[in-house]
Amino acid sequence: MGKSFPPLLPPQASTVAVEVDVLYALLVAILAFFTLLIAGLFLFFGVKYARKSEADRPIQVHPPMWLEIAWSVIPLLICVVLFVWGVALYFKIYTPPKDAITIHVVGKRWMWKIQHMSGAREINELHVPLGVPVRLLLTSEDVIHAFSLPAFRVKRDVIPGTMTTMWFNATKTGEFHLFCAEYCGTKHSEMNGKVVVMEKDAYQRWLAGPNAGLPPAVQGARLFEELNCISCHRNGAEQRGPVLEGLFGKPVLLKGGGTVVADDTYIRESIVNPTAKTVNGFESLMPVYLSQLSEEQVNALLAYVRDTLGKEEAPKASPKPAAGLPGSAASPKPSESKGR
Amino acid sequence: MSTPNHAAPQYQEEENYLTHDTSIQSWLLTRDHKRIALLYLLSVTFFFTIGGVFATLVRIELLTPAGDFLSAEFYNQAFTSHGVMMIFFFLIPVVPAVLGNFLVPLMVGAKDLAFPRINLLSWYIFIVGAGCAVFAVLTGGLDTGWTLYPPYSSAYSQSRVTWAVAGVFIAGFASILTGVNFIATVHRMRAPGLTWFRLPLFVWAHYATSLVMVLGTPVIAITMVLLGLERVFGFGFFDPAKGGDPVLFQHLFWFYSHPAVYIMILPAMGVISEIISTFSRQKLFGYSFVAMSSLAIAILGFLVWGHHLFTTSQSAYTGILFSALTFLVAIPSAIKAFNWTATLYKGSVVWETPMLFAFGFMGLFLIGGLTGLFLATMGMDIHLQDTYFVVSHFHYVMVGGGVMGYMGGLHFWWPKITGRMYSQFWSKLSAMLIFAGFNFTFFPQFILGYMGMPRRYHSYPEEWQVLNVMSTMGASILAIGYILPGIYLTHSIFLGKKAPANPWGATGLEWKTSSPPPPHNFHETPIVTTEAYDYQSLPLSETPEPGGAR
Amino acid sequence: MSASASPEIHPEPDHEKHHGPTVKMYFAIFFALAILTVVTVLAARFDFAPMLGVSMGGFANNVIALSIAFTKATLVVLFFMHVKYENKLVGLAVVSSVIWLSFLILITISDYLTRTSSWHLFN
Amino acid sequence: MTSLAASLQHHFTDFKQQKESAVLGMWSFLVQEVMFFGGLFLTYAVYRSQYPQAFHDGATHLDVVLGGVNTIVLICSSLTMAMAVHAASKGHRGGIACWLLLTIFFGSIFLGVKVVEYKEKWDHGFIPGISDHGLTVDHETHQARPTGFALYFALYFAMTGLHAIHMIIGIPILAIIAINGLRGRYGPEYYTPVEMTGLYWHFVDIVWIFLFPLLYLIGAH
Ligand code: HEA
Ligand code: HEA
Ligand code: HEC
Ligand code: CUA
Ligand SMILES: [Cu+2]
Repeated sequence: MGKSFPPLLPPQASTVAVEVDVLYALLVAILAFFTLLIAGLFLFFGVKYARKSEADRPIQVHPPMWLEIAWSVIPLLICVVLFVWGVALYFKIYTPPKDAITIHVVGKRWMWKIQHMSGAREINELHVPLGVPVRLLLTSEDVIHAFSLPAFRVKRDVIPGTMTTMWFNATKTGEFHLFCAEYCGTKHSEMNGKVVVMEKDAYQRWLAGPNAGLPPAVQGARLFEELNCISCHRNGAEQRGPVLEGLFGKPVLLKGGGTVVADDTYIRESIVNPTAKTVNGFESLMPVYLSQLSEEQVNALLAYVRDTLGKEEAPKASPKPAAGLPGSAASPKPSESKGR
Repeated sequence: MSTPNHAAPQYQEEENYLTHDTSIQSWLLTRDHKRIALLYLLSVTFFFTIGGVFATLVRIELLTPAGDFLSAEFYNQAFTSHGVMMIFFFLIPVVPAVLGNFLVPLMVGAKDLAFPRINLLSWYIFIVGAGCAVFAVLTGGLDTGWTLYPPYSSAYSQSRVTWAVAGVFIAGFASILTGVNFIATVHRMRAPGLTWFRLPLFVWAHYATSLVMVLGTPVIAITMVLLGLERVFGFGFFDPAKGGDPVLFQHLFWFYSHPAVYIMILPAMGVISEIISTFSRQKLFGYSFVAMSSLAIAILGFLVWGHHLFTTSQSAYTGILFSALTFLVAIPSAIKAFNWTATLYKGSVVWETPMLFAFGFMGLFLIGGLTGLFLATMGMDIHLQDTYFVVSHFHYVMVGGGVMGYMGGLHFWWPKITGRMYSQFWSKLSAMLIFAGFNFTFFPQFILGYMGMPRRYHSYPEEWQVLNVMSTMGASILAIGYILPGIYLTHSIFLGKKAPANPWGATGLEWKTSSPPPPHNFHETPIVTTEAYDYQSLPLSETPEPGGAR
Repeated sequence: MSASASPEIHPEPDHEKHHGPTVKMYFAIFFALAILTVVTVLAARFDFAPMLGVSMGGFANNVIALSIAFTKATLVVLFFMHVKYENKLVGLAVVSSVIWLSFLILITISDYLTRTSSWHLFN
Repeated sequence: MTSLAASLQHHFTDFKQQKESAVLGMWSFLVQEVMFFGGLFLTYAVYRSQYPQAFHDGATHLDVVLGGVNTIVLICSSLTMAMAVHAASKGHRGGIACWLLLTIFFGSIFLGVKVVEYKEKWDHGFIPGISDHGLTVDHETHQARPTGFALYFALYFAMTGLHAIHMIIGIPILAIIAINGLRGRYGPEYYTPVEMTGLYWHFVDIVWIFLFPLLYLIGAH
């Protein structure tokens, strides 16, 4: 791109980009229509009824009710349309499909540390396959950042102490901007890089290339032993913690009432901050790992619990109710699924 | 020219509030709302200049993609200081504390605000708060962004956050006291016969604003207390390591700061209502709709703060609620815009300087408000949040709406405040320069924003240079537009033509007394028998001729 | 209500005093407040869990404690602070402060209680 | 009554207007106070809903008896305050001063008890940022405190501290009003300052009425 006059839209490189742009076009049309209408009328009346002489008297017009109603209701209707459309698009942009592949992203002043499930790592670059939905799990080691990919029209704040998610499905190969969009200190504007969209096989080759490393789930399995998690989460008579096999994605009954789904955010929280939510039928004995684990280690444990243990069957003869719910095939509480 | 001879008795040689005592103490210990308004005018102009200088630095830095003019640290301090000065110490107080202070008692026909001493106290509080903030900004700087988000502000920033937090906390009480004063004055001090629905819309707007000030400002005050405790003693409210949630700060912050944007725009809207009806010599179209829409904005404005949190960890369901309510709060603004325009219909329009500013307000606020709808649309905001699109949106509403309204009001009531007329030519030129320069500065930023340029960026990719250069060029025009009034208005104080009591032939009570008004506003308490903007029954001789009263 | 009615029109102050608060009433309110304080302490010591289950039991304690606190506050506002005898505007101020406080708390809490990032798991 | 006539400020037409303005202004100010404390109540509500266990644990370290006694003490001070206003409305000079002195007395007892309580928290290391060794580990059992425990005490000090500051501001005002009352500045026609101070004092009492169950009683069973 030279220094010629820039285009008006960023590249459309994801499945949602076009949809966002269509809505944008509608909004621009509304903007243009009302601005021209009102500013135009203002000028028109201003000129047409400009005072010509001192004797020029205004003619008092009494506002007709229908007019007041019309110009309240018409904007309201427009707003309803925008609102519904906006909400639908929001859920679309933020709801990852089930078959999405997962990539871990850790924000730290001032870099993005990215790890693929194959173990490949990179910094300030994100390689992704074309046409495959990609889900990013975002955590921060220090302050709030935001992971922004304008070409994909997606962005999400990266907040310390919790895990946020976003996803996209790239439709164009090439390199696109990656920015940190939430102010995070001195080098906020240098906390950027690029996202590289590659054909699937090129991506596979890249994964195996020089950036390759130990898969986080394997790393997590090691940590699980080193940190002695297994002492409490191993199937056996003296087990003190709940069974983690088959836990991922299942509803968990909590002490004091309430259910949560064991998603990434919940499992992450269970590891770093176990006293926040206690599984029903258990004491909160688990040590607080909050300040002892780096975000990468937490991600490794998470990958292990999610991808390795999560795919295993819960053992039949577990001493305490597995994952908190008897017969954990039970569907989530209706009130929670209704929101969709 | 025909001086309106029976407009108000000519108290030419009589004492007015400026001349009756000129000692320094008489200014610093004054309880006269008109003098306090002038104290505010001077201080607020000073802070605007500081903010403007920082804006200039920001725009110069952004001329080139590389971060070469300022260091990254200093750039961050520059936009933060710009935002803090402009919002907390310029735009929030400017219309209420200057024009409102001067005019609300005059418009309701009272001798003063209900609590004159508290009014003076509020100015001192404001100065102490502003002093803390200026101290923070000028020594060691402040680099958190005006939004002061933790954990950056609480645990990471090396700058003078605590001072700035103290400044915002203290200045908040100035705002609260002003609000309390207006509420009591509007309820209890109206002249005989001045019923609610005879009040000028300026008063309605200030009443609505006062409600926001009293109900909202304390929340920012306590938020600053929590942030201060967090930063100084590590209380941990927003510290994830202690189980705190940084997003809670954002809730608390925006619970005030969204309503605060209506503190900035509502009074300006009140100004616009006065100007439009005066210069088209019509009762404002749909008076009661415009009055009620101010209240509606004030109330609904409290329920939408979460639209700043769409991309955080805020629940999507709560987001839906916030989005819906945000659209709802746009409706009263729409009602105002349509009624203002309709007021001109079959009117008798004179394009004096204030009217030019009013037109500028209409054009720019519309664009600002309508781009607010882009941001309120949840799916759209994901892409736009924290980009230059937002920066552009809020400059359109705040500078294009708020500052334009203020400039219009200042030019409208300048003859009343100082007793002098200013230059017709230069003021019109300034209005047009501001309008043109403004669009030139900020329109390119919408495009930049949609292209994805994040805000608070010291350096940026090369392909965005063209638009940034345009923006900086526009900003220089804008700066000239703002410096001009400083010159010709100052000039007018000393050398301007003496203003008659009612130079524009307007109807409000403030025009029934001399220019400048006597110390106690009215020689006898006015009695009101007509509705506001009753131009039909105004004698013809009070109608200004085209070209004004000079 | 609108200000500066001509000075002659004084609403007779005696008229107000007839319905105004009396010393007896002040002491009655005082005792009511003291008793409610004792009641709230006792209620808090009572464990509803065996009757209502763990979660509802804790909930019941909260509801009782807050209802008593609201009752006490209402008594103070109405009688000690004379809102019962003031004009409606003051009452409006009191009510609106409660409403605005609930805006702040209820909407924000609704966020915390409905946060989830896993809609896709419900599909 | 010459002194009373001087109490009518020039910009009001009569005492009624002056008084009504003051009442409305004071109530607007109290609304402001409600929202000010409201931010704290919100923070409390959020973290209590997140960490119920930790809040329960935290509350067991408060002394319900001291808190309860203080509640009663504050209610007494509210009663005496109401009596002072009543005395003013009847024009009893001595009554105003006596009741106000009693109010100051109860207020001081309250603050004294608070000092005792704070001292104890200091010894246990429950003061964030100042003496906080007890906030991370339980020294008796050497167990780590649950997440949110520190937030409970942060809130305890922020809430009771701000409440105490309001009382500390109130007491000198009460003293000034008492002296003015003795000097005969107030009478049945004009006792607005007494009334306004009363409103403030009652408001501070109301804040405590909520703080007491929220902070002290959640660990009671
Ligand atoms: C004076 C200040 C002011 C005003 C009045 C407004 C008014 C509005 N604002 Fe704005 N806003 C700000 C100042 C202001 N804003 C600031 C400072 C920020 C950023 C802060 C920061 O992050 O630093 C911001 C950010 C901001 C965001 C968050 C963006 C983000 O960070 O992602 C949103 C989202 O909803 C928003 C929406 C709106 C809406 C819907 C209105 C509405 O009230 C506008 C209503 C007006 C109209 C709609 C125009 C008139 C009507 C018509 C012409 C009729 C036709 C109408 C319809 C079809 C409905 N604003
Ligand atoms: C009332 C509010 C207000 C006003 C009036 C302005 C006015 C202006 N603003 Fe600002 N702005 C904000 C509120 C405001 N701004 C806020 C809240 C932010 C966000 C901060 C943050 O992110 O934390 C922001 C951020 C902001 C940015 C984004 C920075 C970034 O994100 O990196 C930019 C960039 O162009 C900018 C530009 C300008 C310009 C060119 C003006 C012009 O209109 C100013 C023109 C005025 C003058 C130039 C002064 C007049 C001149 C004199 C009095 C003489 C002395 C001056 C000279 C000799 C040059 N502003
Ligand atoms: C001292 C014993 C102990 C150790 C060591 C321990 N846990 Fe736990 N864990 C528990 C108990 C007890 C629970 C259930 C109570 C709760 O939720 O706090 C639990 C809950 C969990 C859960 C949530 C399970 C569910 O069903 O919802 C996860 C995930 C988990 N632990 C992972 C880990 C990991 C990873 C480690 C090592 C880094 C670990 N645990 C170490 C005792 C332990
Ligand atoms: Cu990281 Cu900005
Ligand atoms: Cu907003």
